[in-house]
Amino acid sequence: MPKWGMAVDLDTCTGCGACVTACHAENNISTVGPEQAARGRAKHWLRVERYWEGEFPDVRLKFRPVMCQQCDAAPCEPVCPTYASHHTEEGLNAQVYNRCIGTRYCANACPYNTRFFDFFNPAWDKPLQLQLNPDVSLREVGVMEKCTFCVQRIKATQIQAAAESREIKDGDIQTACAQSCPSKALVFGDLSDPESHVSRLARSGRGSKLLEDLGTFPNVNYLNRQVEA
Amino acid sequence: MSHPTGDRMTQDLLRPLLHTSWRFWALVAFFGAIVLMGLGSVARTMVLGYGLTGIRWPNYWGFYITSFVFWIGISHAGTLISAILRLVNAGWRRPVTRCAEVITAFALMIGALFPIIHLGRPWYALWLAPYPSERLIWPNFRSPLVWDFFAINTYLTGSLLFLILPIIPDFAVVRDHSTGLRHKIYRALALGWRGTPKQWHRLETAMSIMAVAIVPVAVSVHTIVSFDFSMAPVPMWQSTIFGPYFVAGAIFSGIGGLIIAMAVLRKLLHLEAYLHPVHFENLGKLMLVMALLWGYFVFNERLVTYYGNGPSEMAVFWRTQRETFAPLYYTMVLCNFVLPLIILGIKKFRTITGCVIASFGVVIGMWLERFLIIAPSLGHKYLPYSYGIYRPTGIEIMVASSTFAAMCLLYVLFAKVVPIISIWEMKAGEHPSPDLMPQALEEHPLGELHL
Amino acid sequence: MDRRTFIKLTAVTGTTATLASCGSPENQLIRFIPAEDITPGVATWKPGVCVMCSAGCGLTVRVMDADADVVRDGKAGVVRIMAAKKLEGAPAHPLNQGGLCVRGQAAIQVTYHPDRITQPLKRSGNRGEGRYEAITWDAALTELLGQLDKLAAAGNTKAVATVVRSGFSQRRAIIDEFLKRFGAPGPVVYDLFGDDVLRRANAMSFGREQLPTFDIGNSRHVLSFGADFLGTWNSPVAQSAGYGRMRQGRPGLRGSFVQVEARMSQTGANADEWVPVTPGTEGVLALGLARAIITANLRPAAAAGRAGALIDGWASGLGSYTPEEVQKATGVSPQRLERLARQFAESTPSVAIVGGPPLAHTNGLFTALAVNALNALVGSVGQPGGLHFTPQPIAARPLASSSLQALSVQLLAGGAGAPQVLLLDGANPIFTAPRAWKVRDAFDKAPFIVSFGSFLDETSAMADLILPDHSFLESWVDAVPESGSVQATASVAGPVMRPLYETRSTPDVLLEVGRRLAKPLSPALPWQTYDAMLAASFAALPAPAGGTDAWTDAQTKGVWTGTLPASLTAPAAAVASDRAGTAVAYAPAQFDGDAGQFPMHFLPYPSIFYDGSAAHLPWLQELPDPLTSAMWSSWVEINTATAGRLGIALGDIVTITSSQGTLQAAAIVSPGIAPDVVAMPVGQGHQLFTRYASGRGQNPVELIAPVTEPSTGALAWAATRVSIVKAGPPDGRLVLFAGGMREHEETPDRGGTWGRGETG
Amino acid sequence: MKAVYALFPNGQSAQEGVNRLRGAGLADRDITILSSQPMEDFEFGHIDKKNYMWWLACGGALVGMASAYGLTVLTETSWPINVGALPVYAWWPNLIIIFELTLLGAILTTVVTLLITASLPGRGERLYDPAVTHGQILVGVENPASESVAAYETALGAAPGAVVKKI
Repeated sequence: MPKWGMAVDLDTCTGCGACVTACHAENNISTVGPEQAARGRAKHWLRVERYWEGEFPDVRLKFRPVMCQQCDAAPCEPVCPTYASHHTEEGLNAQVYNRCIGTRYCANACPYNTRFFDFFNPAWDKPLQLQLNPDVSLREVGVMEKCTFCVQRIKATQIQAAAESREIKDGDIQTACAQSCPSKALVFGDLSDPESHVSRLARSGRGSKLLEDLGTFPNVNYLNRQVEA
Repeated sequence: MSHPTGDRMTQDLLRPLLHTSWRFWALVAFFGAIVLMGLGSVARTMVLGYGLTGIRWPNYWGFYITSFVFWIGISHAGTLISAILRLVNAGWRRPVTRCAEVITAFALMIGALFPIIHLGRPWYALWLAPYPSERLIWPNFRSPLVWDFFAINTYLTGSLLFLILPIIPDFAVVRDHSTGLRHKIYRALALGWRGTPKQWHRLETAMSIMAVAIVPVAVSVHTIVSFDFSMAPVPMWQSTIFGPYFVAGAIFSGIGGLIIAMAVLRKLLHLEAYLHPVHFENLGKLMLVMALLWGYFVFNERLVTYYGNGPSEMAVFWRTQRETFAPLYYTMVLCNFVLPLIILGIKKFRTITGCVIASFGVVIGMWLERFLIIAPSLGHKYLPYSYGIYRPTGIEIMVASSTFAAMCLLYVLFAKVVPIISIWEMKAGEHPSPDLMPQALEEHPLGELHL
Repeated sequence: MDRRTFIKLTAVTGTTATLASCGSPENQLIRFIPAEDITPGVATWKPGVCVMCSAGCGLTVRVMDADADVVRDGKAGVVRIMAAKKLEGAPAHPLNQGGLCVRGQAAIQVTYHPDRITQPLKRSGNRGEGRYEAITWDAALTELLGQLDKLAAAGNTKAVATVVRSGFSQRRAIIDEFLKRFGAPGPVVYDLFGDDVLRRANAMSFGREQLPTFDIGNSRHVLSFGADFLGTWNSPVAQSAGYGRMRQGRPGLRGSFVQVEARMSQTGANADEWVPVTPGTEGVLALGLARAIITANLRPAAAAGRAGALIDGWASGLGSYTPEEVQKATGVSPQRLERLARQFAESTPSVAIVGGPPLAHTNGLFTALAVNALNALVGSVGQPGGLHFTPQPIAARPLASSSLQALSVQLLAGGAGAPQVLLLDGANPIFTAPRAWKVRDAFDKAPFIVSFGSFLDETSAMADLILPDHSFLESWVDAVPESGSVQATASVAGPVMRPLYETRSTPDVLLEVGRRLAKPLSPALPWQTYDAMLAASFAALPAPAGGTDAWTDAQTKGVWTGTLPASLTAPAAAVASDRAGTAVAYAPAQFDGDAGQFPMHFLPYPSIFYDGSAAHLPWLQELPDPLTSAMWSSWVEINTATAGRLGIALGDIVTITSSQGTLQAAAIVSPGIAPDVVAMPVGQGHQLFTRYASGRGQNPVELIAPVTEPSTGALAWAATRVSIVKAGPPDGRLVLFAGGMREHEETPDRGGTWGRGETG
Repeated sequence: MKAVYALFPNGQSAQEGVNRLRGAGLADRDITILSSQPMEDFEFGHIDKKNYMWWLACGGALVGMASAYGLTVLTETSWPINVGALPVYAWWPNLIIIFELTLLGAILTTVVTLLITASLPGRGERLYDPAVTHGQILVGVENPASESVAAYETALGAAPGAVVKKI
C-alpha cells in the first residue's frame, strides 16, 4: 500500500508561482474575481508564502509553497460531522464534496489554512469552461475544497498500470504542481518505498515538517534552504 | 415575603391572558417585523450564496457561531437557576422559575437555529442526525458538532418538558376561568387535570427528578459547546479551562437575561406585587458571584497564555490586548466585570434598576466575549501569510440582531397564553399558621433562605 | 462527483446561474456533426509551442473531447471537438525540460478567452473606440489586397510598415520574406523590455548579436546584475531548471548566487547575498570587481581578451575603479567588493549575468560590456557553467528595420514618404511605448491599419481591419529560440485542436495575399502554406540520431535539437568588427527630471503579465504576485524608511509624478527596495484589453521619459526620476492575498513596545 | 355519574371532611380529593405519596445508556472510517453521546410515568368542580352506594364552611 508524500526543496524554489497556476488548471479551481478576492475569497489550494527577514539593506526573502500537508493525524478529519473529510488507506486526507454540508469546522481546525470554502457557485465565462478537467469534479456553493495531491492522476495511473499489469515506478505519478515546477523544487512520490526520490529527500538532513510540534504528522517534507556561512 | 393570595392572585396572573391591550399587538407587530427581516436575510444567503456574509479565508466562523454560543449561554438562565433553586427548595424561587424556564426554552430554540443557518449547505443539515439513510453513512461521533447535536437535543427536550409539566395545573386554572373558545382550547391543554393528591405528588416527584437530571445536562451542553473550540488546534482555543469557563459565562449571561426579562414583565404585566425587589437582589447577588468567577477565569486564561509565551498564542493575545480587537476587549471587561462589581457589590446600587443596568452590561459583554474568542484566533492562526481580519456584513448583523427580536416576540406570545408566574406553585408557597403544620413536614431550613 | 454530474454542472456553471436554471442552453443551439473521430473520455497528449514570450518553450497539450460553442460559416452552434485541456511542459524539450512558467500554464486561456475576436472585423466607430462590424474573409482580404495593390501600382511599396514583437520563428520569417519580396522595409520589432543593448554588447564583446545562454546548472557561482532570470528575463524556465540543478542537483556541491539590484526582484529574493547599488552604477561595480580580481593576481587582465579591450582603461589596470571610487559610486563597501571579487574569481566555473534595469540606462551599453569583460576575465565564455550562444540558423537573421520611435516620427511627419499601410502583429506599442513618442497620434495618422491580433487592445483598436489569427493551439506554430539551450534548437507543433471560430492562421493569410496580389511578389513565395514552409525548413536540418528525417521527428517530439551544419549557421555578427577598436568609457547614467524636483528613481519592472500582454488572463490576474501577494491590482513599492518619512502606510494611495505625467496607485511598503527608488509593476492599467484587464490599475509606462541608450536607440526605461506624495487613505482597490509580511517577530514582544501595527 | 361531595374553604375543614368520611367507613381510595395546589401541610395531602418514579427513571437511564452504546458501536463498526488517526471506536467521544442519551432516557421515562400514573390526559367523566381552581377544596365520593349517600352528606356537611353538593 503506497503512502503518498511530497518533498519541497526551499533551496530550489524560486517563488515563480508556476505550481499555483498549474494547480488551478488541473483541479478546476474557479477564479473569484477582484471583488470577491478583495473580500478574502480567493482560492489557492497551493500558495507560495513569502516572508521578509531583516531590514534594508540586509534583507532576505523566504518563499515557502504551502499545500494541504495530508497529515497522518489530520485535525480537520475528526471534527467533520459527516465524514466529508477523512483518511484514505493510501494516507491521503480526502475530501468528499458531496458529503460536505459546509460547517467549515475542518478549515478552522487546519493549522495550515489550506482549506477553501466555495462562497458561490463557480462560474466560467464561456468558453473558458472548455479548459475544465473532466477528471475533477466541480464544487458547488457551500462546500470545502482543498489540495488532493491530484488524486485523479494517482487513480488514473493506478488503473492504467493495473490494466497493463505492471508495477508503478517512482515518478510515474506526478502532481500538477510538481510536474510544472521549472526548478524541480517539488517532488511527489511514495514514502513507503524507501528508494523513491521523495523518500530519499525526506531522509536528507535538511528535511523538516511544517508546524511539526502540533502533532499533525504531515506528509510534506520541507528541505530547508542552505544559507552560506 | 408576601404577595396577594387566593382569587386576587389568580385574577392578577390571569389578566394578561384574558384581556388584550393594544400594547400587545404593537409589540407583536414590532418584533415580528424585525424577525421577518432576519428570516429574509437568511433566505437571501441561502439563495444567492453564503458569500453575502463577511466570512472569509481564514475566518470561517463569525457572527452566526457567536450568536449560537451566546444564546446557548443565555439558555442556562432557566433550567440551572430554577432547577438548582428547586433542589435547594428556595422559597423565593417560586415567582421566578417560570420566567427563567421560558428563557431557556426559547433561547435554546434560537441558539439551535444557528448551527443550521451557518452551514454552507443548510438543506443537508439532516445529515447531522443519526438515521439509516440510503447513503449508508452515519454521523461521525468523533466530531464535536455531533456531540452538540446530541447535547442540545437532550437539553432542549428536557427544558421544554421541564417548562411544560408544571404549566398543566395552571392550564386547568385558566380552563375554569375562561369561557367559549378559549375554554375549549385550555380544556384540551389541561389534559383533564383535576388536582388529586396523587397527581400533585407525581407532578412534584417528576419535577424533582427532572431537576436532578437537567443540571448535569445543562453543564454538559455548554462544556460541549466549548469543545467546539478547544478540540481544534487553534491558538487560544486549545485550553482546558474552556469547559468551566463557558459554563460559568453561560450562567452569568443567563442570569443577566433573566433579570431583564423579569423587570420587563414586572412593568408590562404589573406584577410588582409578585416580583419583589428581593428577587432582583438575590439574583443580583448570584450574578455578582458569577461576575467574580468570570473575572477569575479570564485572568487565568490570559495569565497562563502570557507566561506560556507561545508565539502563535501571543500573536492572538496581543491582537485582543492592544491591536485590532483591543477596543472590544476592554469594553467586554468593563461590561462583564467592572460594571457588575460596582453596581451589585454596593448594596445601595443593588436596586431593580441597578440590577437591570448591570444585566444589560453583562449581556453585551458576554456577546463580545464569544466574539472575541472566535474572531481573533481564527484570523491569526500559525502561518502569518494566512492572517486575515473578519468584518461582518449587514446581513449577519441583521440576522444576529433579529434573534433578540425573536426572543422578545416569543416571550410576548408566551406571556399571552400562559401565566408567566406559576399560580399553583405560588399557592403551594403559602402556608397556614405554623401550629397547624405537622412537625415532620416542616419545610427544609433552606426554604426561606435569602441568598 | 460522477461524470454525468460533472457535465451537468459544467453546463450550469459554464453559463450564468440564471440561464442554467432554465435548462442547459446547448439544447436550443444547432449541433454540428463532429469533423473528427473522437474517443470520449480518453485523453491524448500532443506537442505544442508556447508563444507567451520569445523563449519558445515546448508544450505537451492534454487533449480531450468537449462540447464547444463554435461559429461555422456564420452560424453559431455546438460541436463535440477534441479540446485542449491543459498545457504542460514538454519533458524532452531542451529548454524547459518539462517545466512551464505561470504564463505558459495560463496560455490555454488565450484560446478559450471569452473576448477573443471570432472573425474578421471592419472598423465602424472611431479609432481606438473599439466599435467594429463583422465581415467575411473574402471582403476582408479584398480590402487588404486593394490597399497593397494601390501602393504597388503607385510604386510606393516602401510605404508598408509592420510592427511585431521580438522573438524569432519561421512564422516571422514568412512575414519578413513577404515584406522583402513586396518591397517593403522589415518589420519594426518593439518590446518595452527589449534586450537590444545586450545584443549589441554581445556583438561587440563576443561577435554574437544575440542573447546569451547561461549554463547555470554547471556553475558554482552566479553573479547577476539586475537580471530577473528566474522570473521574466530571457529564457526563465530554462534558467530556473539550471538554477535548481546549481543549488541541489549536484551531490555535495551547492552553487552560490549573488544578486546586484536596487529593488529585490523575485530572482533577487533567491540570492544568498543581495547587493543593492545606486541605479546606473552596476557597470562600475563590475569593473571594480574586475580590478580587484586583477590586482589580487587571481586572473591576468589579458585573459579578458577582446571583451576587455573594449573597456576604456582595462589594459592599464582600471586605475579609476579603486574600491573607494566604486564605493562612492555604487555604495558597496571595499570589504564587500573584495569578498565578492574573490568569490567570483575563485569559485569557478562562475558566470556573471546582466539584464533588465542595469541596461535600461543611458550607460546601459557600457554596463553590459563591463559585465561581458568580467565574464571573459574569469574565462566563463563558452565554458561549461559559463555563458554560451545558441547557434542560430541563417533564417533567424531578422531584417534591419527602423525603430518604433522613427516610425512614429515618419507617420507624424506624413507626406509621401510616410507609411500608408500599417500591419500589426501582436505588438501593443500604444500601451508599452512612452507617451512622448506619440505612438497613438502617429498611428491615428496612418491611412490604413491592419491588425492580426486575437484581442482588442489599445493598439489593435486603432486598426481599420482586423484579420484574427488562430490561437497557437489551433494552428501550426513554431519558434527558433534565441537562447536557453547550448545546442541549436527549433520548436514546432501542428494544430492540437480545430479552430473554434472563423479565424485564419496569419502566415497562411500572408501567403494567400502574396498569391493574389495584382503585381506578384518577386520572387513569389515558394510555399503554398505555413506548414509546407515549416516542412521545407526542417527538412534541411540534419536528422537526429536514431530518428528518421528531421521533419517527422520534430513533429512527433515538438522540437528539433542538434548541431547545425555550418552551411545553415548564421555567421558572427557583422557589427562586431566595425566597433572592435573603439573602447567604451564609463559615463554616469543620465536621468530625466531634476533630482530636486523628482528625488526618486522610478523603476517599472515586468510583472507576472510580463509587459502587460498577458494581463487579460484571469488565472494570472488572480495569481498572488510572488513578492507582494497582490491580485487584480497595481501598486507602488516604496522603502520602509522612506515611507515612514513620507507618512505612507500599506495600502495608502500615493501620487507619483514624473516630467511626463502623474498617476495614483496604492503603496506597498517593502524592505526590499532602496530608499531612493520607487518601483511599479508593468502590466495593469489597460484602457482596453478584454473584460478582465480593461480599466484595472495604472500603467507606469505613462510616466517613463523618452530617454534612450544612445548607441542602440533602445528605450532607457529605468532612467526616469519621479516624486511621490501621499494622496489619501486606502481605497480598497489594492487586493492582497497575504496577511502577514514576516514569519515571526524579530524579538519576542511581551509588552515592552506598545502599539505595534496590525499585520492583517 | 352520581356523586356526593362538599367544597371546603380551607385545609383544616377539608381535613375534617376527610376524617368524617373515613369515620363513615370509607377507605382512602374511595375518597376523591381535589385541590388547586399540593396540600403538603395536611394529612390528607399525603395520600398516595408513595411511588416508584425514581426507580423507573433509573431504569430509563439504563435503557438510554444501552441504546447510546449500541448506536455508537453498531454505526462506527458498520462504517469504519479512519479520521485523524483516532480509533474507529473511540471511547472518549462516545462517552459524551452515552452520557447525553442516558439522561435523555431518564427524562423521557419520568414524563411517561407521570402521564400514565397521574392518568393524564384524563379519560372518562370524573368528579370535578371548577370551584376547585377558585381555591375551594373538594372532598367527595364518586358513585356512592345509594343507601349510604345520606350518611356521607351529613359527614361532609359537619365540617365548618362545607358546601355539600350532589349530582
